[in-house]
Amino acid sequence: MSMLELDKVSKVFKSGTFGGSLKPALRQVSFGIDRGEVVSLIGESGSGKSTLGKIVLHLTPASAGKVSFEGQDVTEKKGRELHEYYRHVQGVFQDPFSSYNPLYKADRVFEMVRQEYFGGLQRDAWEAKVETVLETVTLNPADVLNKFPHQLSGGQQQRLLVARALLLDVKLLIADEIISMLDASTRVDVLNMLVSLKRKGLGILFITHDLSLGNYISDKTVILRHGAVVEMGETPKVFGNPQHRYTKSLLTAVPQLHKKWAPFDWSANGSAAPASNGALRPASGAAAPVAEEARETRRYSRSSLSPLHAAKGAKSTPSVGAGAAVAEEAAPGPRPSLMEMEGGRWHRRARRRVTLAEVLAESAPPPLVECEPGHLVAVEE
Amino acid sequence: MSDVDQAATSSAPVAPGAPLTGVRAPGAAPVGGAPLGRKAYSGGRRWEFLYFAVRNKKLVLGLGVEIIFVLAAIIGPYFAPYPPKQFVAPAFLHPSAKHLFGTSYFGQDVFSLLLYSLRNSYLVGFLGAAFAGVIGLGIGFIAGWRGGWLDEILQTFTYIVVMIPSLVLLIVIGAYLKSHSAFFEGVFIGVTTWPWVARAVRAQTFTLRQRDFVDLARLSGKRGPAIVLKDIAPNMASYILLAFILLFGSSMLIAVNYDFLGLGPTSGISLGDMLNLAELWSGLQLHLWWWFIPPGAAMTIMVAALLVANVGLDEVFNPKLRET
Amino acid sequence: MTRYFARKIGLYILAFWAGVTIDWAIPRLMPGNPIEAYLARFSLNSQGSWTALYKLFSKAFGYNLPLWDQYWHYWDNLFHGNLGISIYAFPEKVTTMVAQAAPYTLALLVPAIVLSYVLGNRIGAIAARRKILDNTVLPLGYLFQAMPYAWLALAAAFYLAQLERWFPVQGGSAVGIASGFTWAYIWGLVSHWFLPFLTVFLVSFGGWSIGMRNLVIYELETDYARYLRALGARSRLVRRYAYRNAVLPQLSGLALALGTVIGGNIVTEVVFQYPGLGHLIYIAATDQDYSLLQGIFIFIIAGVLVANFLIDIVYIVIDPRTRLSMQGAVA
Amino acid sequence: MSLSVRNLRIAYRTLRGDVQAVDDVTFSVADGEIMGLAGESGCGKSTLGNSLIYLEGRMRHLGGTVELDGKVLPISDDRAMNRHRMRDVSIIPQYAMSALNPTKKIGVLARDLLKSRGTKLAKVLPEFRRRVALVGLPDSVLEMYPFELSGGMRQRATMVISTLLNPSLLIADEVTSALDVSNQRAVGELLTEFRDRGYVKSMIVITHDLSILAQIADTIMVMYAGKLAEKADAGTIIDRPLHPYTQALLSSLPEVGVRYEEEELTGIPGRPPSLLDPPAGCRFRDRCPFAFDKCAEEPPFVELLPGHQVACWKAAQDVAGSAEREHEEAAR
Repeated sequence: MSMLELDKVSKVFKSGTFGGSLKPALRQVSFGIDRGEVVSLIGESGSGKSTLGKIVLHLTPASAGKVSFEGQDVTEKKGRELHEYYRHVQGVFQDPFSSYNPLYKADRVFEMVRQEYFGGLQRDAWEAKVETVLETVTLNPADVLNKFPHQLSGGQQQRLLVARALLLDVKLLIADEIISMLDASTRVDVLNMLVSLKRKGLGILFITHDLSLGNYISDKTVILRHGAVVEMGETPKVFGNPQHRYTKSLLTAVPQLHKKWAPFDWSANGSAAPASNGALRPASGAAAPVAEEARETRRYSRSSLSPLHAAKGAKSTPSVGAGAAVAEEAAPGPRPSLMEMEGGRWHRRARRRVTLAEVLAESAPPPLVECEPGHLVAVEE
Repeated sequence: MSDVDQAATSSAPVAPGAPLTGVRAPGAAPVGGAPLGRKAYSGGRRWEFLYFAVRNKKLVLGLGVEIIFVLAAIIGPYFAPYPPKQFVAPAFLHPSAKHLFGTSYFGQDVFSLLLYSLRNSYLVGFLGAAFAGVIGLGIGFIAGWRGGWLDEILQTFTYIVVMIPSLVLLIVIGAYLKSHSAFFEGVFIGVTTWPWVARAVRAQTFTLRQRDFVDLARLSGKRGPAIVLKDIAPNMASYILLAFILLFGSSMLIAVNYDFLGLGPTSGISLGDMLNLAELWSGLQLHLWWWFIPPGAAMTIMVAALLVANVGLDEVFNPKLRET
Repeated sequence: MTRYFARKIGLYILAFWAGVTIDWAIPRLMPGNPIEAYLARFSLNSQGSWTALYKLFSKAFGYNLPLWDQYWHYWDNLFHGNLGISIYAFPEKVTTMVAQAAPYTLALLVPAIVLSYVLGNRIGAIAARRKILDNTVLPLGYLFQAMPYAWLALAAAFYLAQLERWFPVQGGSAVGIASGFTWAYIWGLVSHWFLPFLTVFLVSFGGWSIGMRNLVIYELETDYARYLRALGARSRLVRRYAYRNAVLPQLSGLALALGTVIGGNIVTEVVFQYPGLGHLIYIAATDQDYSLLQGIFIFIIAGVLVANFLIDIVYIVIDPRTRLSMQGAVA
Repeated sequence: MSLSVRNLRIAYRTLRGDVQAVDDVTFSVADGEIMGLAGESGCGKSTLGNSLIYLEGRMRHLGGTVELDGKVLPISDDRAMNRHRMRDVSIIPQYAMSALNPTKKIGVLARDLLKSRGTKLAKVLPEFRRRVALVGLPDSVLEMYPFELSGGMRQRATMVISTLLNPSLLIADEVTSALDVSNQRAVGELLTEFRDRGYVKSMIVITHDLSILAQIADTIMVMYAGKLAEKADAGTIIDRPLHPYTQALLSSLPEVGVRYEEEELTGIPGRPPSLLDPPAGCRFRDRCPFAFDKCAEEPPFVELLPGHQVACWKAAQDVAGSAEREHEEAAR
């Protein structure tokens, strides 16, 4: 049993004026985080990764599934219990500017913690505590205290926010894209700071869209796509031996300094794509992401009850590879979706009568199979 | 409510349909000034505002004129040459040194009447603005913060209030009531003019709610009401100030309408009342222009000064409108 | 789109229901009893006849029934186009009186609203980029906007009608000229119409022009305008686009401003004794002609709703976002 | 020589004074070249890029000349510039996702813009459609409103519109920053494809992401605090950077495959100086591990090695030193 345990966590967003249409954002995501462990949650925009962070932080409710922390169910917590929960679980977000109320000085984020959790503490003791945490995040108190947020650099702002979390008896930190808005020159310092915290026993959920950052820092990696886990496991295994076509496509797209983009045929079977003539056709290169995006456009979204079906833009055969081959056998045949059953007129039905349970069942993710110890991959559709 | 409304509130700096139609209310520049957020953080903002405030001609002019009128309303009656409602001189006197604005049909000194009337107009304006402000802020905050079905209900309610023209409603109510007080008038204006404030506040609360600092406050164990008051409302302070000014001006104007129709304070004296009497007692036909021109002119200047000050303030808060 | 309209119409129905219910409830909630108030007009001396009449009228107006039944009857009558009988112009039907007055009001309001909106927007948009206009029209705009309708009406009536005698002071048509399709009659109508129209027009005009000016300035700063300029679009094109987008919030503003304009219109009609609904409702109020009062109230609310509906339709036509997002496509 | 910028100085007016965002910048971009312009936020790279096409209200041209294909670009004259915009020089702005008028169909917007430039849409329509397909947008996109497209699609539509008239120079400002990796790659490849197909002759790609430039740029120019720090071809900048700033920047980049256990990277301590009142001498001095007394003097931006320009005393010393050694060795 891990410290934080996610058990089939799903989230369905209502959209439309009457909340008429339901959109699954997270589909039965399960994994765990231990003390002193960094788990990176990697996904592109719209994959639901930030939603997952918010669910763990109890900022948005899950539609189904269970989040437990140290064996206790988190989803139902409120009032005092939630107050206690935040003593151990904290978050830092993407946009440091937005994390500070521009009207107040930056250290108000400390002050709020003091008011709520350390009301009885003497001033001196509190100040000593603040100094200690600032030291931990390698900030000089004189540089950051009593200043307005805009007087601090992005790196300082983010570190200050981590320090705020450390004031509490924090055991788990949700770091949601915390360095994507920082300049390259300060990014690594914040990453290294997280590493040193992890070494002291902090569990960290590192949410990012940047594979290199996730790779650098994490012990485990979870790859999320359209709200479902496509691949997860120990970081060296996932990055060293990616199994899922999607993971591979992501990896080949990462720009690297010393290696040019390897040709990758997005439309066909990823792993076996031969670098036929080396001349990459950007048109086809562009096609795959477009298919992904098409989901958001009018035409496609109308026919996509679940992104699962929209994602079928590219016809694909299951990936080769030892693990996935096994997976293919285990995979159930494709189930007809509501949309397909209804033919062209699905949306009427979807708008009127589809229930949460139906959407959840409909959007159930493909099962995960173990392709090597400590490395799970989703059966490809 | 509808996407139409949202498109409108989110895309432009205007709270459309402020009772003073089209006056630029405060708008998308909600959050502490610049809509683009980040840029607003550069520089010590409070001092910056003050710096621009004292240099803004419109603000200084508008505020200056308004202060003169407010002072006249407060201390004017102590210096008024004559008691307001009594016969102090023959009727129909032309303006002269003795009677600055002449005398009315009833031999009242129009200038004294005017000085006394300012108070009521300001009082009603203030009451109306205060009530509308409180209701609008309350409903806007609740709808924007809670969202969901409560939001739907409040929005529908807001919509209905918009649909019912308040003057017409007051005429109907007024017909049944024997007497009116300035207080009733102010409250009534307040309870019918809040919707546009509520809409704008709701839209802004909605936007601000999604800012990370709100999440951070929650993670610090703060509860909803505290977050709305300490984190969200202060970020709309400039907007709230501008909205209040607009409400103030529009309340005074609406009050003139009411008073003119004889629905104003029964006992009181107000600018609208002066117009009403002048109209009823053939001031027009008798060419007693000094009876009805001054009160309206005073009201026009009072409201215009507010509007000009409002524009000035807006320029102070929103760098985009500052003249370059 | 269907869903959008269904929702809108639902709102209209709700608003209409609320309006009618308020209309029904006011006399029943107010202190005192409308019949007592009514009977007070007859200055009856004997207690006996008073009681008899009280009973009679209670029955006639249905006040003796349980509230629920009264409410039901009210709707029933409404659906049968029966708004009761006027007391002030007994035994004229309220509907007839409303029907007689309504054209005057519409002739005043519709052109005033439409023209002030169109011209105000145009001028405001030009003022946004011409310093000279910005320094002349705008201050005037603020002034007009700050004017109480009643006062502007009085001033106009005094100066243009009373002193200069360019226009008649009061009424809706020339006295002593038989109604009909004659030049004299039509000229009478127009000349009586002009000043009240001017009053309502000017006040609204100020508001629209100022609003538009600020909106266009805002639009000219947006990303799409920057992009157009960066690619060397003619300034005419940039302005045209900015104007087009600025019209949208102005239009939703129009819907919200209707109530205010109607209020102003009532006051204006009273000043000019223009025989429209505003004047009629004023007479009804001062004469305590309750059924007339309530009839007009319902009619005005219905008018506001219709106007809103029209504005909604225009909005859908000019804003593709509503048009398409309402199809449920863009969540 | 396609673009040649000499001693360009651009100031940015702020409430607290003028910011010298581009300070005495001289460089050139050859025909067919994709030049990457890299640097941290606030280093002036966007201002530089924008100044070549459109000086916004708060930007001021203080001096220097810009020549494109041998003709001087009147960058400080907004009207005179119009003739060159879109035809000779064009831009995919940083805000490309919101650059399209929300209430106009994309085809209509293109038509109106082209009309401003004196061209009929019909003339370029077939080409327009071809390019729309090339960037992976559906043909119907011309009939669609921006809000019907996702951000990435809007950005691509902007790419196509901006390059419709085959400009000689295209400025691509942070076009990959807001994108996910797979879209980043697609857009990056589209940019090179645009060049390869001759839609644009040369290109300046502004970004803070050196690894993207490593993929698509021919040459890379690094800016620091309003000044040029280093320029050379992409391979040289990535593999053999001379400026300490470039070196530090590169060594702070985590790459896929690098894990903290194996190799702990380090960032650059400190912050860039304020451009309101920049310090004299080398602006990187305070953060530079190699700074020495000479650095109090401003280093010139000079060609130290063939095709490799650097503004750094230390680098100049090293290069001179190694040249001397080589010389000595040769002499021996």
